[in-house]
Amino acid sequence: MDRPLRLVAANPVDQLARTIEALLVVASQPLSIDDLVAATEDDSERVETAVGLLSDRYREGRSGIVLEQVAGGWAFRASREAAEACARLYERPVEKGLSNAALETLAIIAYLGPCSRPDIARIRGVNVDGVVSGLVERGLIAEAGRENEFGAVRYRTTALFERVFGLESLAALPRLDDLGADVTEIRARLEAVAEKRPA
Amino acid sequence: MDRPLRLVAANPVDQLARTIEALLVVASQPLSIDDLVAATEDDSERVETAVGLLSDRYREGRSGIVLEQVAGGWAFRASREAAEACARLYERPVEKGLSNAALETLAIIAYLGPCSRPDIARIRGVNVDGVVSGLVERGLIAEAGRENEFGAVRYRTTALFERVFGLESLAALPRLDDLGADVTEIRARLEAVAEKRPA
Amino acid sequence: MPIAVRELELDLDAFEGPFDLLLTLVLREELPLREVDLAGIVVAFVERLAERDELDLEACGEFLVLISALLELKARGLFPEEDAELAELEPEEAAEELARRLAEYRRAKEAAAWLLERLGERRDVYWRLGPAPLAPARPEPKLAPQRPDKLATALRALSVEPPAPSLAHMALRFPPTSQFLERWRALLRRRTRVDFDQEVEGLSRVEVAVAFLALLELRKQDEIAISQPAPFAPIRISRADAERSLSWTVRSA
Repeated sequence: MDRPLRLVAANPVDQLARTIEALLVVASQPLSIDDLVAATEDDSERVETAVGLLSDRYREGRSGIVLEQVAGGWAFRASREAAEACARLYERPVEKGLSNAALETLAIIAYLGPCSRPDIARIRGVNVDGVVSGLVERGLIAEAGRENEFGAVRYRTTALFERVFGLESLAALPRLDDLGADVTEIRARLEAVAEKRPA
Repeated sequence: MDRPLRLVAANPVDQLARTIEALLVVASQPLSIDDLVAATEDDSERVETAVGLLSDRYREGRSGIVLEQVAGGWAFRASREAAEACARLYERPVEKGLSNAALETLAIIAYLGPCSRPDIARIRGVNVDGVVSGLVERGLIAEAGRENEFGAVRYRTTALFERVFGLESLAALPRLDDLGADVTEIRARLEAVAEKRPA
Repeated sequence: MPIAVRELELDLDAFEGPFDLLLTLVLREELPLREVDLAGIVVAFVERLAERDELDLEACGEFLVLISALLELKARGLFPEEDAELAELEPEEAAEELARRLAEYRRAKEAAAWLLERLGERRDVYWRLGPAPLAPARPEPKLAPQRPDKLATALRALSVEPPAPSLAHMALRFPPTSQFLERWRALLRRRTRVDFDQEVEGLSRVEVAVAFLALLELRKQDEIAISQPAPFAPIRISRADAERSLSWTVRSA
């Protein structure tokens, strides 16, 4: 006689709800009832009950975490009352300078003209994928076609780059006559040095 | 007369805790107390109290969402209880298939601080170019300037590294002296072996 | 059971006993390294490896570190005047350096083992990678005005010849393994199978050694398969995709 009572007391949907909470906090996309059923290996009716329980627990006014139903399914969001704090969290301070890696990469593209990732990697002596993507994301460089039909994508500096560095055009870059007479010479010199640098 | 009583009942730290919950659920990285202070515009003592409250509410066994202190801040994760369900839904791209070579390289960078590929190669006795670019791709290490103005690029471990290995900070790494013998010890050990051998 | 490299039994002209003891005697300078046949140690190790069905990469790694340290010491002893900076290093200092490096490598290995254990403890911990599904949009990052001469400085720094590498850490100046990695890869793009001895003909000893290290690296990355019917028999290399089934097995003659 004891048993059924204990089962009710433990409320098995509660455990399921905890698992669903966990799945939702790890998700980077909304999860549908089908997703949740597949992950919990439980039946959809119980999953819907558990989600109902959670959307009451995580509701506006009661919790800072709010469970919301959107087109793709269910997802956690920040409560409206925390909107200002979230905006402050996402606000990015104006960056004072660029990392060494970013500066080297920008300098290579600005002085040598459109370059591909392998070109830049050859001169810097390291893989540059991360740095290049970072500069693209910040709008300082942009794609400028391919080396040839099947070649690597090349990058050029943008108008934002010129604005940030206070240049009217790329022709206004400080001169580097000491490194070579023209771009070809400078490039050859940089590549020769790169080969001698420790890996 | 009513008012002060109502304020006490509402427990102002509770409201702050709700805001912090909201910040933590949208953040992409662990948030330090300083981050939380800046976003909530509240004072650090109250923020710490609120975080304490939350880490009790979101703890293993009580909730599917667990608040943990990791990589220099606080972050939500799924409860261990929900690991199986999570495994059905999510990959572990960062730590999946980390080779011994990768772990040794990570260990060297984590312990020695920023170091270059030649530094690592010297200790491991083999070329590490492939291993290092693999770790950069996974986001476990990142560039940290050059050895000197003209030297090799150095690498450091990232916050993601601390998170993957569940470290509060790099200071949480065990002391190397506790792990291995130092020079005199290793010499002594070798000599002891020599003396034990029949001549 | 992994191979205990340090317990490897050696039977050489100048020395008979375990590898561990040989190291000790060398470190205490009771055994002049120039009299030790390092190739003999390699043969003993390879024979030990051959007794097993599968490749013990762990032991190979440890062995390579130890043997290369010995090679380095020996090279230093044989060519003392080759480099002034090298010659300045007393044998005692060199031995100290060897012991230091062995300890350093061992610590790195132990730290790696600790990290692996840690990874195991975190196996059932999941967290979100990437942005939250309903997170507010992130504003564009803003960059303060920058001075253009910083660009010129960055490029100038890249055009300066690096200073001669410091020898303080006793690194042997081997040609980089990467060079040989690329050579092997290029070769194997054109041909599915090559013979090691043929390809390294005419190279210096050091270059042959590095070429071999590059092979091991490619094997480790599963790009190639290596086979050798008996010690000192020709080493054959084939592209892994051409011959997935061929695993590296070394059999004694």
